[in-house]
Amino acid sequence: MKTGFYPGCSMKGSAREYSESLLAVARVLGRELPEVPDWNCCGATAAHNLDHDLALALPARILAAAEKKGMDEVLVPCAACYSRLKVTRHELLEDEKLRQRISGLVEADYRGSAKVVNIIEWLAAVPDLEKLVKKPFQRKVACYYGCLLVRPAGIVEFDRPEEPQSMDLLMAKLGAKPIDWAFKTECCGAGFSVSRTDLVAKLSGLILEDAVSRGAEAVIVACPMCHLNLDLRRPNIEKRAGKKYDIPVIYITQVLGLAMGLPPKKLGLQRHKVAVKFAPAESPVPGVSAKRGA
Amino acid sequence: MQALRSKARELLATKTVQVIIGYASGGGGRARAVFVREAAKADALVFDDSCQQNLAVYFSKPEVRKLGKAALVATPAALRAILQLAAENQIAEGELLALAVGGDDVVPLATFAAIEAHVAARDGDWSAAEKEELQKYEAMGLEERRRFWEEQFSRCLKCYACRAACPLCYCTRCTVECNQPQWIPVPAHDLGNLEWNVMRAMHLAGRCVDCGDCGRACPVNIPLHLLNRRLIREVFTVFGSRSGRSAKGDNALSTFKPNDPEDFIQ
Amino acid sequence: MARIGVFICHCGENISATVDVVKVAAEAARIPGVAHSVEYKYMCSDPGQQLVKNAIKEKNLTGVVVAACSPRMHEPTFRRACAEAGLNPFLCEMANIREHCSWVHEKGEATTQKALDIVRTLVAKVKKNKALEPIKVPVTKTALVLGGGIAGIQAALDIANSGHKVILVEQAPSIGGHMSQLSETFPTLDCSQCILTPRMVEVAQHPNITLHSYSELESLDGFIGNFKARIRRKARGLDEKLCTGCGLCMQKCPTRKIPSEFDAGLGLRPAIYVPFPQAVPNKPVIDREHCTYYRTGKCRLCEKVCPTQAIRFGQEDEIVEAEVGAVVVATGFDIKHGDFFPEYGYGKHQDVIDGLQFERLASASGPTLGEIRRPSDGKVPETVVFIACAGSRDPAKGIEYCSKICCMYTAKHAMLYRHKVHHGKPYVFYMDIRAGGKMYEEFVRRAMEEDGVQYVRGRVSRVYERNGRLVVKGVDTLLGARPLEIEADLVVLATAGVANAGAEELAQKLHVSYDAHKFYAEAHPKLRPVETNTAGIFLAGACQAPKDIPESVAQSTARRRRFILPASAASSARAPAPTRPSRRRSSAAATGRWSRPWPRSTRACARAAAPAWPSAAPNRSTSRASPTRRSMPRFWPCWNEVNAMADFNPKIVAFVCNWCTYAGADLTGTSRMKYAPQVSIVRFPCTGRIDFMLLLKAFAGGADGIIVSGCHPNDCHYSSGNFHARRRWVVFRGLMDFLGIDVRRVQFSWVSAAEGAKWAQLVNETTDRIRRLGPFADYQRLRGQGVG
Amino acid sequence: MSGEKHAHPAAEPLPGRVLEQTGVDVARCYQCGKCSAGCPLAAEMDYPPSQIMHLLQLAGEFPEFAEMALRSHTAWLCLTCEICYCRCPMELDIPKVMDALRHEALRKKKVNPKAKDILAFHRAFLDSVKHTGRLFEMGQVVDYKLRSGHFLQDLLQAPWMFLVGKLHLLPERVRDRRQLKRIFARTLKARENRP
Repeated sequence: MKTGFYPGCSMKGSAREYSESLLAVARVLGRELPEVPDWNCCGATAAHNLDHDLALALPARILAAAEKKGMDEVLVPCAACYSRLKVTRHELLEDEKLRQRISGLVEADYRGSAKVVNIIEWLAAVPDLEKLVKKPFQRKVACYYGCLLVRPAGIVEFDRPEEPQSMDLLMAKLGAKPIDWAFKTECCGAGFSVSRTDLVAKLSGLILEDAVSRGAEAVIVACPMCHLNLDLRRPNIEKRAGKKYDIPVIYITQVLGLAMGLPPKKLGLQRHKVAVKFAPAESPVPGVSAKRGA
Repeated sequence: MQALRSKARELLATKTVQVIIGYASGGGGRARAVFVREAAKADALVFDDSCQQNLAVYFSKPEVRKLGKAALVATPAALRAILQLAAENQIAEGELLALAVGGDDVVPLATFAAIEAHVAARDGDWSAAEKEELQKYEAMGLEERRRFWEEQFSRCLKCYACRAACPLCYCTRCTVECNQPQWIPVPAHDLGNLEWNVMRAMHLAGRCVDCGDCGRACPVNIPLHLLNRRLIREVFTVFGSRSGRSAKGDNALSTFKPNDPEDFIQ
Repeated sequence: MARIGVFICHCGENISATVDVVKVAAEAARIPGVAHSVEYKYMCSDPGQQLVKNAIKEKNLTGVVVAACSPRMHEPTFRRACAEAGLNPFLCEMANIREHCSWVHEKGEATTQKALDIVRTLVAKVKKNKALEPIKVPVTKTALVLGGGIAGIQAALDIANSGHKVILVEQAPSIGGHMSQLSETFPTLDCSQCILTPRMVEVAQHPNITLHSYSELESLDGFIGNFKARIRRKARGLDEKLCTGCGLCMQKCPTRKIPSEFDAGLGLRPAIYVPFPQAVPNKPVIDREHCTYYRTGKCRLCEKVCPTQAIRFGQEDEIVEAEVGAVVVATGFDIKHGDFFPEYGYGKHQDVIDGLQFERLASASGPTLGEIRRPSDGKVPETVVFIACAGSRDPAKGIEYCSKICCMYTAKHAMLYRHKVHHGKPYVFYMDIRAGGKMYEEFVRRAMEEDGVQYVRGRVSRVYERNGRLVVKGVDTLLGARPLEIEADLVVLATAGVANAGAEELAQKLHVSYDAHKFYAEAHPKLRPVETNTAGIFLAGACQAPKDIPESVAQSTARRRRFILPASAASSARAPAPTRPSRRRSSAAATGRWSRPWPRSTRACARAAAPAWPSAAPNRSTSRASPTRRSMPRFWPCWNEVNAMADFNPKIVAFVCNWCTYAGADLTGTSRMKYAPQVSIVRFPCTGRIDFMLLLKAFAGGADGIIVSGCHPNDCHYSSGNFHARRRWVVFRGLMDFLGIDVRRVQFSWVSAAEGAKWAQLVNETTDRIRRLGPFADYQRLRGQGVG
Repeated sequence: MSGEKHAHPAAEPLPGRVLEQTGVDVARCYQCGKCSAGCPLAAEMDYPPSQIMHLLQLAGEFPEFAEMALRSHTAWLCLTCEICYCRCPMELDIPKVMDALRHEALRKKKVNPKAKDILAFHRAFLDSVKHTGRLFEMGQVVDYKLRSGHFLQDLLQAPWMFLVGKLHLLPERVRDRRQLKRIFARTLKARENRP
């Protein structure tokens, strides 16, 4: 089984810590994660908003490259990229004519041999993960799946679209206490981070409010976009809500890294807008800027 | 072959079955059916490329049934015939043990589910030669084809060997024997021969398991299996079903879908 | 030797204006076997009928052909006349020379010849006809009623009150069904128990009713009038004869915390229990799964306290055999449970309940004694949201149909809630309000106008819990589809009505058919809605589709009438089936392995390829429609000369179904549309009955072209005959083509009884096409050797 | 009506084009409103999803409704969160319909003016991808600011992001950028230039 790694653009930039923590964890697990050769942007929301063929061609080029390299599966940690790649593979395998047309566009005969895997699937397949836990992450966590990990159910075929459980199970393995909450799969505002910050503030605010009101100490995410909206956009959220939220937003791989006893800095925790610190028993994670806002 | 014989011996010795229906060497390079009832005689069994007959045909015969539980040396077509007979409630679960053969191996299949799985795992399309044979006739013009069949049927003797060889022709009284009214004329002449062969093909439509024994059995070498094969393709392309794949369910022609195609209906 | 009488009618001038009736009568007299041939102005008049009767007696006729109008018009008239004259009525046939000849063709020799051909055809048929007698079936005058809900109770009482024995089988410990769980009933809001319990008691005490509660049907064999039923009486764990129903055992039973089925899981019951206090019979059963003694081998407390020593721990199931004449299936329905609605939190939040649970909350005998209190904390809900169509009309959840009863019971629930919690706020989310029924619309209006129930038009997207309340995310589509959120204390889902879990298994035991949702199928949705396709088995209540109480009761009573008709005679007279299924026994029949309700004596290959008589057919009298088995080769004019190409008039045989195309062709006649006269119509009960061999025989008989036509899909009188025919035609065409026969010579069509114009067009177009193709010389050359 | 359809295949009404592009038959929608009830942005939309579906149902006969759907703000507000599709009882892929509406609006230059910022962002995003093969966040944000005119927005975030290492000043590039240019030329560009 050869697994390729598709980081996507944000993991090279604004979500650098997601990539850092993933690779740190992979090293402990002894898994190699070679990047898909000469990968390009999946096109994200912008491509499918503006052009159907482009929205399929960009992911198809990535998948074709992985295929050519003999990769059996491609790990796509970003939920948004995951969705684009998964949808593309589904549509092209369903429609032979379309597959041929897009293959022509990307100048490769795309066959669909490489599977698209998200971070939860990938981690859930690791045997005896709980045995690697050195410092159980004993916190009440709100597992936030967002939209694109579980929907559309018929295409991603991962977990159930309402009340998914896979991330909660994974968190429980790491010693965390996942809470039962209502906003697991509600939308955070996704691609409007920049263009409609007002809407992001509203939608993400509702998510934080529900998590906080049910006693969560951290929100766990598996998507750079969700992280951007819930963490980097925290000032906008607080401004709109007229109240402060201290709850940190942590990538699933960062929690795993912490549970494995990796140093926080290696996991990129210092790069968060909202300090990853827990009251009262635990001291702030060292190396994290305590200053808020900017 | 040794695997087959030792399995047969074991089955008879342990009284798992009372009879093995298999092939024996029949002289002249041909195989014949044999009914082995004693472990000591299991060495009579052979299996090689000459063993083509669909032995499932014997299972519909009451005198064979009387012998007790049987194990059947089964080619893929015979397995399909068993499933089709089961779907038509002619064989009950547990009445028959199929010994699937192929190469040197013998796989005992005790349940319909096992036979289904075995058949499904080896199911495939027709060979290129088989496709070509059908295409050859389809490529003919209508008139040419009519003349071809007229010539073929003119040789028909109404011996009904095709019927006797067919595992699915198990009715105790065939329409062709009804004379109130006389559906098919008794003497062998062009009209009656055509009617008989049309009727045989139609009554097997959606049921034929494509063993080809009808054509092999014909003493005057009419390629009868082509008629069945043409209808197998029709049933598969139009209704999407293939007989002999499942021990349950209806034949293509004893069921329907409300949205079956009807573009030919005015 | 046949002595056939032919009677040609002028029908005033309707026939004689275009057909030379005198010539037809003269020619008909020369047909072999015709002993008498006359024409008369009005054959259907009294003097005309008298002509027929006299001739039968004077000429000692063995058969009669009346050449006049459509058999759909006067066949009964002339058959009655024949019977009065002592001739078996099934030896009389109508030659339709009006609708199918004189009205649709121009005056001329061809038309007269066609009339003569039609007469010849029918003479040939009558010669082969057999005197048929109504089939007498000795009848066991006992009915088996399966299911003791309101439908089954009503059916049992109705049949029992008309003097027949009834065996009532109910699988639960008590009869009563879902109706006994209801609090009040729409649209009258009268107490369900008050109406139902007297009927339940009546069942228990009725001298004609034998009640087997806590019992199931094991098997059913036989046929109408003569069924043999085996009933499994499950072991109650006590001797019913000794038990007085005092209830001491239930009071003392130490295992008390079992969710009560009757209270839809909201209340608790002991391990030895009656489902509810008014149970009939009022004898408890031991729930072996939960009983301490069965689980651990210790306890037997009930045995110790029982004053009559009725407890029998070792009791085993008992099989009772019974002979019955008819079966009424009234096994009812269920509502959809489980976590099929995760977005509504159904099955997760205790305060998201279904309709039956709300009934128990509202019922005075329920777990809250009729107070509306929510299950989680017993609080009286201030706001209740009712969600209609929770699962119904929802293909994504697998149910596309409307469950029919929910609109009404949801209105009732909202009303009951308001009546009990005056300050409460009820909301109903709905898609459409379906309140068709006497006083139904008024009832819903009352809920809105008098009881202040807020109706919001839109579906709810999600329900989730927040701070002990339920947030309902809905929408009002009437206000620009604005989303709206309601914080509720209780959410009631009108979950879809579905078939019982055991419906499929029972259907297979009974050999009745069912639809994709496992609801039982009626013989005909409009004309025979209470019968199944298996004679003698009837349907009542919601096992057929979700139904409300009035409908179930009305249907049950209707069932009684269907039952009493055959049951009141010593034997039931059934119309003779002219095409008797073959008595020949195939190996399949001999080994008795037909597991499905296929005609038991039909041969296997015929089952696949020959037309299956639609299963309802043996109940019908259609003696005309029987050419296949008995007298096939002479059913249409047998043309002896092959036409020369020059003035080629193609011979076309039309095989049509009796119910649609034959009637459609009649309509062509009554509308006086004209078409080519070369077509000869042969009538069948159904296209499903038209064997491919008949088409070959028609060609062999000299036909140049063939029309096969019947009812449009879904219109089949026998439900699916034409669907089966369609598949055979596909295969037949494939084979014809492969044999080098031009498939354009056989035209298939659907012509309904209303499509007179289409029929004319079909005949004309087909005639033109065949004319272009020329005579079917190739086939007719074969025929030289072969007409048998 | 049908005669016209055959005479001018280009004049196929909007519902037909939507069906062709997405496989979604809008006639199946029975207006239950569940999509609007669950849509996170229904309250911001001019026509919530169920109304868009209804506009499309009538658009074949009433061109003004087709116009309303094409010029709607809704199409651009749709986040493709898929919750409507996930819960639709008729299993209609509404997000796909929204995609089709956006493409149509772009081609016919009927983009709702309120969607200016969203469109500017998308274009800036794809421009970045077109030139470098990957998203260059810094470049894209600058591009977006130029296109939208929101110069001051987020100005204070940038230095912080730079400090924590989230912003790069130079783009990452795909090696085979010519191929990407070809893909863009044959898809987005070709489409936008089509009448």
